Amino acid sequence: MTLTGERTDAHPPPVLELEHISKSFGAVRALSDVSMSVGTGEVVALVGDNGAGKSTLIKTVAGAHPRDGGTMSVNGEPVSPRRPIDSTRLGIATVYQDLALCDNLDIVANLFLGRERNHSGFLSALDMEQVAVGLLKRLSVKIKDLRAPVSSLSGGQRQSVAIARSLLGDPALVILDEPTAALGVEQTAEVLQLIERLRAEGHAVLMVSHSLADVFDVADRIVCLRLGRSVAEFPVEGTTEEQVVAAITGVADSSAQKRRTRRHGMTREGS
Amino acid sequence: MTLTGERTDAHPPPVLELEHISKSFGAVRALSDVSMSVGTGEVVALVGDNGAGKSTLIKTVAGAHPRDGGTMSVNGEPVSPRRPIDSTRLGIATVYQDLALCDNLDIVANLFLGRERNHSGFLSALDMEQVAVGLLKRLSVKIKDLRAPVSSLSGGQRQSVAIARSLLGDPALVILDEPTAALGVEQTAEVLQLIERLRAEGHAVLMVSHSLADVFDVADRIVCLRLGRSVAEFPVEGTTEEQVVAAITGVADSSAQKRRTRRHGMTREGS
Amino acid sequence: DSGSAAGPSAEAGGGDPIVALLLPENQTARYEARDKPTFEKQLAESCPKCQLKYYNAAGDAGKQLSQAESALTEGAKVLVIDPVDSNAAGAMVAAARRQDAKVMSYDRVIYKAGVDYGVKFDNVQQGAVGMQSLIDKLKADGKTSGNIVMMNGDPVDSGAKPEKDGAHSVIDDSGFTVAAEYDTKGWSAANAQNQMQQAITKIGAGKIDGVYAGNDGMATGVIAALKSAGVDPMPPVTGLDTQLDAIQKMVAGDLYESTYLPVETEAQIGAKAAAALAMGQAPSGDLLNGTIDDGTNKVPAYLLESIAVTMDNMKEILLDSGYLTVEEICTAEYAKACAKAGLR
Amino acid sequence: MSTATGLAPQGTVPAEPPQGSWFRQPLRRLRTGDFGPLPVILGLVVISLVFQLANDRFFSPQNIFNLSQQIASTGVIALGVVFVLVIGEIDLSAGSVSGVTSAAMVVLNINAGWPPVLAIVLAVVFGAAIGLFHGAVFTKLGVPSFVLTLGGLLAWQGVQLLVLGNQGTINLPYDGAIAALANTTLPAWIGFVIAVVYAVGATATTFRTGRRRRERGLAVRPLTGGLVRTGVITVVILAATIVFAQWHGIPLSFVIFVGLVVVVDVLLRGTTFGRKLFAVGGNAEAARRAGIQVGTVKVIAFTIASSLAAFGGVLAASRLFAVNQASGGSDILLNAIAAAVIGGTSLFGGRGSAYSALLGMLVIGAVSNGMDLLNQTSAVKYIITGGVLVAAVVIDSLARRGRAASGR
Amino acid sequence: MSTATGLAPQGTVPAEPPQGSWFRQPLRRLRTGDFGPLPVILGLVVISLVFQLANDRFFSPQNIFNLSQQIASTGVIALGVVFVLVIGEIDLSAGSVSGVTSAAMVVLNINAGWPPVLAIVLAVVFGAAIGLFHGAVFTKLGVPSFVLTLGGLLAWQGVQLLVLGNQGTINLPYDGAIAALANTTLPAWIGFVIAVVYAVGATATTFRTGRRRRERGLAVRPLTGGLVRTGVITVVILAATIVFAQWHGIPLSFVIFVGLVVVVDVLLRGTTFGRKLFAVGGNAEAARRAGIQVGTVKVIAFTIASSLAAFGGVLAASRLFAVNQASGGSDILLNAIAAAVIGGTSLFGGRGSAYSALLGMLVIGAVSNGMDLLNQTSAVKYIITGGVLVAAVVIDSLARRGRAASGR
Ligand SMILES: Nc1ncnc2c1ncn2[C@@H]1O[C@H](COP(=O)(O)OP(=O)(O)OP(=O)(O)O)[C@@H](O)[C@H]1O
Ligand SMILES: Nc1ncnc2c1ncn2[C@@H]1O[C@H](COP(=O)(O)OP(=O)(O)OP(=O)(O)O)[C@@H](O)[C@H]1O
Ligand SMILES: [Mg+2]
Ligand SMILES: [Mg+2]
Repeated sequence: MTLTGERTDAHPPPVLELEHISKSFGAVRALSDVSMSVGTGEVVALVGDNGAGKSTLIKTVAGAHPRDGGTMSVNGEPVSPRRPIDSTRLGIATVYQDLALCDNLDIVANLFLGRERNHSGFLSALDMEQVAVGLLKRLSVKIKDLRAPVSSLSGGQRQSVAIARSLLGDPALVILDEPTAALGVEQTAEVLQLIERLRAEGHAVLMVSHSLADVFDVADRIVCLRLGRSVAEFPVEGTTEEQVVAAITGVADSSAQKRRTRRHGMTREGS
Repeated sequence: MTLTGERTDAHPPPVLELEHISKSFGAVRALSDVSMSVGTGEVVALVGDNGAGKSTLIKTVAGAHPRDGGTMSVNGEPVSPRRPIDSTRLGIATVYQDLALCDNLDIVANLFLGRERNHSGFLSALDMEQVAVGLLKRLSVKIKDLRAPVSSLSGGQRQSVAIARSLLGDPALVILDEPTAALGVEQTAEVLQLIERLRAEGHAVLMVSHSLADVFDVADRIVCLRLGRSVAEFPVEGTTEEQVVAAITGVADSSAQKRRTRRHGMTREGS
Repeated sequence: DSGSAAGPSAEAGGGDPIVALLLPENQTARYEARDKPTFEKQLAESCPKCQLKYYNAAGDAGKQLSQAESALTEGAKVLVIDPVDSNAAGAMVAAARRQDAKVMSYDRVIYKAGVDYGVKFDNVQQGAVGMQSLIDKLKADGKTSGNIVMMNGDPVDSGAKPEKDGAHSVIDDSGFTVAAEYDTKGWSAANAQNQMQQAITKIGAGKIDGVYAGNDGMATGVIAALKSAGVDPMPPVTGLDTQLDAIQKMVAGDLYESTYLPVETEAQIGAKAAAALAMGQAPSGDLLNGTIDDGTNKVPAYLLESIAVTMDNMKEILLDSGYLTVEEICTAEYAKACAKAGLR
Repeated sequence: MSTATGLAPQGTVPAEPPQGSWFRQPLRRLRTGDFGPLPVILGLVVISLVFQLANDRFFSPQNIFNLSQQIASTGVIALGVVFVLVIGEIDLSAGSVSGVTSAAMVVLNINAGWPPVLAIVLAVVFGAAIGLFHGAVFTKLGVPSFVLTLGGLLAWQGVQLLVLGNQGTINLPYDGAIAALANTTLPAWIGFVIAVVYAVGATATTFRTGRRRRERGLAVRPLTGGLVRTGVITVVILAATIVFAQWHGIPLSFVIFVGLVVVVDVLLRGTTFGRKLFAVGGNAEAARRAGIQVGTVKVIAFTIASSLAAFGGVLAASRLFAVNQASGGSDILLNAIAAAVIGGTSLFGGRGSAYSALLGMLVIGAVSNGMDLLNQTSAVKYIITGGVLVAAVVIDSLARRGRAASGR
Repeated sequence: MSTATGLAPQGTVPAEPPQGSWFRQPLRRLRTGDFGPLPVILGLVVISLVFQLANDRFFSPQNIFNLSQQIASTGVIALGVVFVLVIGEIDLSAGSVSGVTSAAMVVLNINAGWPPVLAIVLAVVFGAAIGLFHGAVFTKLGVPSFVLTLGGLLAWQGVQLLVLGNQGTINLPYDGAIAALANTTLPAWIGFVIAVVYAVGATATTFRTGRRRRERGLAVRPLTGGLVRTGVITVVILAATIVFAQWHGIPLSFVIFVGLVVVVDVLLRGTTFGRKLFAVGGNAEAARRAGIQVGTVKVIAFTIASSLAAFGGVLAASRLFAVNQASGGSDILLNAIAAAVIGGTSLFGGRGSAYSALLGMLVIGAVSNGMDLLNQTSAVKYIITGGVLVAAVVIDSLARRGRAASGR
């Protein structure tokens, strides 16, 4: 792990602070009383079982759907984003799990959707294409034709486009919902590197992932949701994967744990 | 790893044999001259970079789109599935990377789509619900309301439904395109266990994955695609992750490799 | 605010007799601009306690049947029906009979239903009048043969066919040729304009000697097409309905003839007869001048003649009767033409 | 570093309270914003009350009788339209098809002297053939259904003119078998029998399903929802029967329409074919990958739609005792599509129900019928009709938006 | 175990041959099945040739002149419809709006004596207000656009009847400013100037873009495609000019229509707003998450659509020298929507172009014009029109299917 000590004793309020957030879909209580925070220059991983409410939490932060209760503050200011653009204006950039791309538009158009470059009202196609080329290269995505509609892209290529989108502004907080799920080894490495670079530049990062390897690789802190509640929080340093798995599943001898033990022959400590 | 030795010297032809498969989308040559095979009771992993053509290969086998050239044989018989139902009839069950669920239908309806149980022409809702409950429990998916439309499911829940679908018939070959990408640790473990169970029951499995850990965990053989060509094939036994990564990226010192080295501090051997 | 939109609501049975006026369509101005108000006024005069319910079927026979049912639900004593489809109107009569309501056919015949009374123009004559006037004009100009373009009404409208037959009865052995003939969807002026342009293209602008149009709206389209094609002088064009805009065109010299239907007379006679029927009497005296053969019955009726109106007789027929005034016709746009025509 | 809170207390976090108690299920559905057809029914009730206030004849038995007769033919056409909308296509030819097939029917029956029943059957078969043709062209050549059926709209109207020939209108005898379809009334006891049979059957099914769920260890759903629904529907059937009995009786054409709605509902929700229709409309590619023959399903949907359009045309002819050159024209097409949409069937496919045709048609019929009672000129009538149509679906739209906000 | 083949020879696998050579780009587009509007143009050419064979006046300068005048007003309405279709909605009120606004215009101009230009402007503003109202109701109350604009279709027709009053028809003077819109012709030199300006401008842009791409290190695309297109369009403009010159000149209304098509094309493809329209139509939720104010975009789309409908109504009034109660009715709505769809705009949103209105309108206009030249009975006319409409899009559909098979 990189050293993170000098960041935690900073005085400014956390970039994002959530307290007692709740959210229901009709009768389904997706979140109840979830609290957490993300500080400047900190990478927080949000983990949890399928259906634990991670994506729901992220969507309430991003304003994709409003929360039912609880408070959210950005840099100490209480806010209530009701539309995605509200959160964008607060400096939050979000990569959603379901990517949310417009299949009928080409790659460049998707990248710049909602923040097109223009010259006295007309789109500057070349400017945008040039930026796009650079961005995608940085994520080591190989796409031959930037004018192809995103519907023709492979799963990983789509995910890369969505991630690239989030880097266009200069967001204070980047939220990534399972960013590396569909990515190849090379692209995954680039994204992890990117996350570290974001942290180094003082951005805050909140990332959801099922890959504990990735989480232990880049995160500073791990927040664990189970059945819509925040059940545990760990610093990466000094925590084992087993502890996290136990918090995720809620039992000590899950199949995952058994399989993990059988696979590795031993438990592995966080570095 | 489980022992797999007794299966490779069986005489019957492989369940699936592909030779010189090619496929273009207009000017984009997604596959050129790909050959591979999957035998009975064998788990073959298909790996490759984003956009390497893995999903395209799987779709040609599944009949989702016809191949342009090359031959495909199932149990020694040359076949050319032109529609998905052709491949289903050949005993091939496929889980697509983009899941292909009908968002407007509920979970049970999606599970049984195309093979509904009925009683003298009318749907047997209870029969289907009962089977569905069992199936989903087997994959350790927690979904409260089986009558909810799949559009309300979390990413991982959707993926679990898609995987459950493929187990409904009694397929000779199960094809899984990144089955664990969105799954939590527990569900991933269940799916890996399921794959091993399928192998033990004599089914053949072809699986695409970016997670080398999973691949090394359950696969017998690894086939690697790069830029639409099959560039390498490894038995899992005696192969290192580094070798596979090098085959995927085509270079020996990719960022992935550097990261991997830094993370583990050393290379890890396949078990 | 109950009943505010419905007017004074009549009690079933005992109240004032209800007369229902069912008109066929609303794309031609005459029905709501002339028939309905005149009928309403006359009915109020002839039968002060009668109550009028007004319906317009917007060209749909099925809808008209529904409206007849509504009227009967309201307890109508008399249905005054201008049928969308003369042949298919029997169902309405049958429904009225079930409730002992009287039925009058208004403006168009209701075939084979034995209604109680009828007032109408002769539809076949309507078409013949316009065409005859056109042929007479051409003969007066010294022509004995030439190309005529016919712009008929919508074939799905049952009113269109008798009119077309009437026009054909005149032209077919007149020596003139029907060089192009169109059935116009929806009686639409815009469609007539397109068709006329094509006729001009087909026949040649100079070779059209006259145009017969089934109503003033289509005549508007015909004249627009001729104007745009730069045809000068304009061949004689005929219309029907003597709409204000058509008379203005006539004054300006663009329209030769428009067939006048004394609708006001028709509406007055209709209203008087309806009043009689509502009070349980049979129309008699000056409300009868003939019978209509509806195919199976002889229906007591008043038959009206339609009249060809041209600049020659426009003043006496339209102005002297008070149907139109000079002020209405001679708006700023038409002031010059009016002066030239001697209208003041 | 922030403090490590470690593992929080274990044990399973309590889920939602169990759903077994008798009042929860319906309540839960309402809370989730899944009101089903309730908002449209509410809209219908509001409109009807307003019309009744404006003219107290609106709720008279005679008017209810008229209304049910008036909506039957277009309602059957709307029912066909539902099939096409559910698969995500559109059928602009429905009106023309109803016209041309009913024209064929009268020509066969009156001009050629064929027996009425045979003529009716042949008209429906003719409709099916047209739908099959449309479906085949649609799937083989891939012409968008809008353009294809627009072509059909025109072409079949032309054929209708040809079939009717110079006569233009052909009348049907008032006492013939064809006219009987729309003009027969059934005695009230039939309505009571239907109500009782329905009530007993539905209640038995509810209990049997509940028992079988328990036997199989499936989540037991409260029976209240089903029982309440059964009760309400039974009351509606009884009330309608009583109202009809005060006039001439129960109109056969309306019974046929409602019967077809029930049959189509079973077809859509209870059979494999219905499932396939929704799958194709929801996600054609997913349906294809699930082994559904998307093309065949679409062809069948078009065929059923045109068959129902043909039968709707037969009913219209029966009611009017005639077929003319305008039959199937005018607002019929727009009303049929609007009925399905107002009733809750999506224009974009994958969502809809047989009942949407019934409910939507009731709304459209009530508005048109009520407007006729208002005695206004065309201008005012058009304006109010337009406004009321929109108003009728506002409640439904607001409910749906509520549902969207709650995430469904 | 199977044999370990280990690493295959390394080195980069050769990608597709570079795309720099001058003939590859257009060829590549054709190979991918991305024919753009070519198939519809082909369909148009085939239809026109058939009509020319049937009546050799079809290609006469006079008829081409007529055709271009005939399509202008409905074409402008179709252009508005494109906006609504692109966002995945529908506007059934377009015809009525064109009628009511043109009625308002003549009443202001003739009855109230306002200057013609002001009357025209106010008519368009009235249209915009109607669209704004529709859009606001649509986004605030969430009534499906089909039902909402169906209500509009009826209500505005009612208002039109009110506005026209008892007269029913109001004439426009033949030599007034309003009539001039549709009846003025421009001299041929203007056509030549347009052709030259276009050719020079387009060629310069093509080269400049190529140069700037090179400067910025972007993949250099061959210039051939652009140059060939410029050449073809220039030839078409010149040819049209020469043909028109043989009759009265270039019809102003057609020039206005084409001009609007060009403006809308730039708006749709070259501006942020156009981008937003397509995003909303393609995936409204994705658009919303990208910070696009979906509601506002939809309201603007409805506003533009109704404004263009109003202007289309002005052109129709200008051509007819009158407005009557049927103005905006009849087939105008269906023709406008059909034009957009035939031209390649999707009914489901997210796909479409300004040129679809022009091309589709040319197809519909050619069919109707050709049929009127043939002067058949209504029955035959309906049948052939329906068939030809379908035939016109068959080529396009087959091409699209080819594209689907190749995966796009
Ligand atoms: N729109 C919705 N309507 C109804 N229920 C929903 C909706 N979205 C999510 N849910 C439910 O809320 C719960 C939490 O979902 P969420 O997507 O937040 O899970 P998650 O933690 O992101 O899971 P995963 O790891 O599988 O992505 C799930 O039970 C899901 O079914
Ligand atoms: N329908 C399509 N039309 C055009 N190109 C396509 C289409 N589908 C895939 N491609 C292209 O084919 C190539 C291979 O795509 P494929 O989906 O097979 O990749 P993959 O190996 O599955 O990648 P990933 O790991 O990201 O899922 C990609 O370059 C992609 O852009
Ligand atoms: Mg999630
Ligand atoms: Mg893939």
